[in-house]
Amino acid sequence: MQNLVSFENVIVVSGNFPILTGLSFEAGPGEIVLVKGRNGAGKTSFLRTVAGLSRITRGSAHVLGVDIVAKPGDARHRVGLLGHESFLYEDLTARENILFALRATRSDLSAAKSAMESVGLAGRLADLRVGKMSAGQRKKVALAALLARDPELWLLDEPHASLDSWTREALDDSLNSRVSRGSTVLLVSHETHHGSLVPTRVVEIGGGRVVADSGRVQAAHLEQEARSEQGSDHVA
Amino acid sequence: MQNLVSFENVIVVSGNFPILTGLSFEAGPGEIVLVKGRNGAGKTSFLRTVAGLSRITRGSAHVLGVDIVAKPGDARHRVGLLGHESFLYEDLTARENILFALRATRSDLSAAKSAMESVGLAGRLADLRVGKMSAGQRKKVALAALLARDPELWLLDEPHASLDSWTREALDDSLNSRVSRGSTVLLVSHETHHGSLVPTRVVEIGGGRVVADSGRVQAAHLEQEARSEQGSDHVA
Amino acid sequence: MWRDALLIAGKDLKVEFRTKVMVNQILPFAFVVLIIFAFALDTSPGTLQKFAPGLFWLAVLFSSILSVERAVAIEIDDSAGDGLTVYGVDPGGIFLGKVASVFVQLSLLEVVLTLGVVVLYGSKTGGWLLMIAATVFATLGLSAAGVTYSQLAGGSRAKHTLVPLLLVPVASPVLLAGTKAWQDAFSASSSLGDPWLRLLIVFAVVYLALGAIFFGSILEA
Amino acid sequence: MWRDALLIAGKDLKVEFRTKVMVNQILPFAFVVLIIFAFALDTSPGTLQKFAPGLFWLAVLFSSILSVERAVAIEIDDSAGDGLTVYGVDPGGIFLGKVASVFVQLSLLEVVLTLGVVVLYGSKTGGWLLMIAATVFATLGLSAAGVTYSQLAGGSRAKHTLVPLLLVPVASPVLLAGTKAWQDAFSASSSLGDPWLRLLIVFAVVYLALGAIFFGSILEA
Amino acid sequence: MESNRYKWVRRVLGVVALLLVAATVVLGLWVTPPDVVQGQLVRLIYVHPPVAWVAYLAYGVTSIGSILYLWKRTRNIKWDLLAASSAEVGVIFTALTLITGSIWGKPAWGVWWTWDARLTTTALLFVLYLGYLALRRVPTDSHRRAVRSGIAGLVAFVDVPIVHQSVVWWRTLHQSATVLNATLSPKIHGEMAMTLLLGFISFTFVYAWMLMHRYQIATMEQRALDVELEQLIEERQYEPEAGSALAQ
Ligand code: HEM
Ligand SMILES: Nc1ncnc2c1ncn2[C@@H]1O[C@H](COP(=O)(O)OP(=O)(O)OP(=O)(O)O)[C@@H](O)[C@H]1O
Ligand SMILES: Nc1ncnc2c1ncn2[C@@H]1O[C@H](COP(=O)(O)OP(=O)(O)OP(=O)(O)O)[C@@H](O)[C@H]1O
Ligand SMILES: [Mg+2]
Ligand SMILES: [Mg+2]
Repeated sequence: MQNLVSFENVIVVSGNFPILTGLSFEAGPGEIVLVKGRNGAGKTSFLRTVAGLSRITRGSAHVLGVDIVAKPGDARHRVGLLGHESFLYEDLTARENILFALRATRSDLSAAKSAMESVGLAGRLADLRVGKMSAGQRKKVALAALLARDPELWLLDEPHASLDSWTREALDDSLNSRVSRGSTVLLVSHETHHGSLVPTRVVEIGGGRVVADSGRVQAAHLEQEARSEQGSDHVA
Repeated sequence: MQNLVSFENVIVVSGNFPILTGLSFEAGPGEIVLVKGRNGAGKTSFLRTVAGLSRITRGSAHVLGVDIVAKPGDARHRVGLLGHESFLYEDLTARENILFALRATRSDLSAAKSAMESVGLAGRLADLRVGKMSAGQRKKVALAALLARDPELWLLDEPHASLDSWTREALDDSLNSRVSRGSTVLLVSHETHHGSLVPTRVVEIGGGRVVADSGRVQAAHLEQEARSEQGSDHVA
Repeated sequence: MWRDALLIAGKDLKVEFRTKVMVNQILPFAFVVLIIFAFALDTSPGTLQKFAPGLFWLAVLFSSILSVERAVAIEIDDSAGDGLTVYGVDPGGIFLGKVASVFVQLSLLEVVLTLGVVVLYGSKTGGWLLMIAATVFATLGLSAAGVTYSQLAGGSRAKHTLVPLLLVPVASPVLLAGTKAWQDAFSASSSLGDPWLRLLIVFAVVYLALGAIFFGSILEA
Repeated sequence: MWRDALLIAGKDLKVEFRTKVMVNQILPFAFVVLIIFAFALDTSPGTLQKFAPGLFWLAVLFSSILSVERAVAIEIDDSAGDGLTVYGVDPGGIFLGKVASVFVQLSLLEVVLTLGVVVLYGSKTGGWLLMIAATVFATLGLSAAGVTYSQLAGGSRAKHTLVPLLLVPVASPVLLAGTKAWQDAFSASSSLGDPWLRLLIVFAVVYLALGAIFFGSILEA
Repeated sequence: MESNRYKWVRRVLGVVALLLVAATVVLGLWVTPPDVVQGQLVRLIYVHPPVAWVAYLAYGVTSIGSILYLWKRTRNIKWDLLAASSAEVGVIFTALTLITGSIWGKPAWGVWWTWDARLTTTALLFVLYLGYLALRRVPTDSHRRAVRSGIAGLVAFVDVPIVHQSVVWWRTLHQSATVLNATLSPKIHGEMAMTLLLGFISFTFVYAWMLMHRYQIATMEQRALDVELEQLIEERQYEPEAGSALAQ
């Protein structure tokens, strides 16, 4: 089966600074790839490039079979990005924001309700303007929009940050079920514990390129490893 | 010894919504209080109120011996807040931002250098405009400013989010040494593991007030507890 | 494209309906501008009456800057504009949607402001057909040029102050032609064959086309 | 307070020096405004010459809105203004620092713009003492009122468009008195005892005092 | 590295421009006669229209550069640099047009400035390209800057034909087309026409020389940026913190 993401020697430049410096990476369906790396390594830049938000200066890049160098727009609506920002309109309510995202991607509107409930956006919160929400609540709205859209490729930049443990679990469960149906997740995280969302592979980014790749491994093995070196940076 | 923070039945209202609903809390010197709670519980609002950023509608509140209802400004420069935002000027460099913070709080400028180094802000990064930095790098700048100021009371709202594990450790070490010299830390975090920064007390906030308080306990005990109930929301 | 345009226009109008920035802030601002013109110029009725068309279009121009900046600001908070790109919304649709929303709001403003000019400056009116046609096309042109230029300046941190600098010279033909068309409308010889009206139509069409074509490149870049 | 004021003014001017928003964007904008006034009004030399003082002050007023919004925007990105509060910077100092920075920038603008009015509108000059005194106090008043009002609007999300609405009416006395003082300066009877100059001084002093006293409450609230 | 030929072309161009301007000055100041009506003032005609035309030329080059960059097939950062360099020179020549016009206007019309259509549209031309340059100064990467300023540059050019036609469309105070008119038959004659032509040619050479200089600097800056970029890519790839543990 074809790769969902396939980057070859991708260079991305922002204001004459190379934020990606020849990054090569491939991922197939059903993977949960944990993307690690020091601050400023280029993780966020990598995800934004996959989502088609950064112009590729050199190299070749395919996402969901589309050549995103030539046609940056064609894969976008099938990709879901949760970045440091959440792409929400402050003056619209949670529900309105989610419905807008669904309409903009021509997705099924009926998925909104259950997605909202699954992250605990119900009652007062559902009709509260996003501008008034707490950090975690905003994140929930962005997540609910993603869950309702159900993209084939999930790009998650520290999705757990500022979520409470209840929502973390709900998110992990949802993701696990999507992955088992063939979706792929690229997960950037600095945390050493990821609850029930167990990566099938760990990739390390440094200086704007992939510097290490564990390859696809047994979940159990990875988890054990992670556990044994709590708090340390390194995947032995 | 007098309490560093002492809130009694504090009510804070924002846009006719009560974000704190009668919160009572006390903390003495040398404590590391882990503040937990669901999203939207009021943790951020609590820290901002302690820092003097929110107007107290009812109740009494003292910070570092100052009545902040009557004189909200008098304790501020001895308190350090790291919130979801980092209070930085995008067009100034890391160094300029830190020096500005030190000048504004009338602190010793010579502390800047070592603080920056301790979180890894050296070389290129030190003179990069903050607007161009990655999420984690910005956070480092904000942290360096705090470390250089060395306030008596540290209010940290998810300080670890988006920091890499190397910086997490550096931060934890710095905090531990400050606490051992008598500073107090209020730490909001959703993560279940905090590396070497071991809370001496866990407080849970719900619905805008304190709903559970472990009291000051042995570090070892707490840590064990945290470990045994990974992923759960509640303080037993 | 048209579907996306509707979606964007609907959202922007909903945000406006909720925040009432146009009604509560820009509209009163336009009025204040009318009043301070009277301060800065002569307050004798003759002067103001004579210059009423020009002052009207000046007030509209300044208000349109605010309105257009607001339309862009909605997308800048929390990087919502990036969101549109990620969702794969058609850039032409975004452009047309924003233009439609700005157009509707400015039209509202102009109706009220016309009353203002009549009452405050004792301006004449008349030649309604020409007046309305000129106003519609002038507004369309202003909205299209405004959205295009504010997006051109948009990416930058310092965008805010760049918009007026870029937009005002470009929009000055609208100011001039709008003023002249109104003057013609109020005169005896008002007719839809007015050359200034033709200029306004050309301007609107050119900017609509330009925006629809180039908006994608601006967003991509 | 004075130390804090220096600190803030220094920082703001450093940011301006780095981003050059005033020099590259607001200053050319002011020129464009001079030009479009000519579009909107009569282009016969008599008219413009006659109204030159008023149009000068109108252009300054519009530019001051941009300048003041910029001064506040610096503090809004990443909640830097909250930072100032947390650092315990004296609110009076913040106020005076911001006013100083805006004052310096506007003064620069006015020097260039005066040249513009002289060349473009064929404005007379003269009565330099009165002219300069009036300009300095008018600018001081504008800056003080501007910083106060933009901070008043500051907390709100929709602040952007609220600033012009709040500021322009408040600043209209400056517009009027500045215009009249310049007219007096150009006339034969120019003297520092000009009543309009007195009004400008009162305005500046009142707003400086008001700002220094109430800025704290505005920030606290 | 700057090729030798390019350097020589530029030097020769500079020398020729200098000689031509000198010739224009000599012809304009001493050889040609004063005008019956305007007297010595007429000598400004050898400077003022040529600098205006050269400004048009400069903006024309800017537009061509912008189009070539915006069109994907010919996209190359060189076109953008050319456009920008030419716009900078164009702004200088527009300023010269305004200045010489004003100097001429004071004695001829009794005012430095008047709201004549030609003057107004020329002033607009000036600020339009000032805006273009301001837009370019906004820090972003070169592609984004090229696209955005390219569009702005193209739109601004629309004002050039308007400036030229302004004397026809609106009855104005300003001289109507004496030389560059529809029939291309100059209404002035003999040595005056020759000198004017010479003025035009010499300022065109000055423009070409300035453009080459500016463009040279721009490409050198760009090349330095490219070199720096390659270096940064190298450096960043081996950032100290990039050291991987996974690979060990
Ligand atoms: C600030 C004031 C002035 C400006 C901005 C200005 C601008 C221009 C421009 C842009 C052109 C080129 C027009 C074209 O061929 O398309 C031009 C040409 C010319 N200008 Fe001026 N001008 C000014 C004042 C004057 C004055 C005071 C005179 C003489 C009384 C004058 C005489 C001419 C003449 C003779 C031409 C050549 C016209 C032709 O042959 O096409 N200009 N001016
Ligand atoms: N104007 C308002 N109207 C309604 N609700 C409001 C308003 N302002 C704030 N709130 C609510 O107040 C609470 C603020 O909580 P706060 O930001 O302190 O939460 P938190 O505990 O820090 O949450 P998180 O873990 O998500 O950061 C949220 O529940 C928010 O929805
Ligand atoms: N214009 C620029 N000049 C210099 N450096 C830049 C510029 N733009 C981006 N950078 C650098 O590029 C890198 C961007 O990294 P990115 O945001 O992808 O990091 P990240 O891996 O997501 O980090 P974090 O873990 O902190 O979120 C940072 O090191 C930043 O300093
Ligand atoms: Mg990141
Ligand atoms: Mg919070």
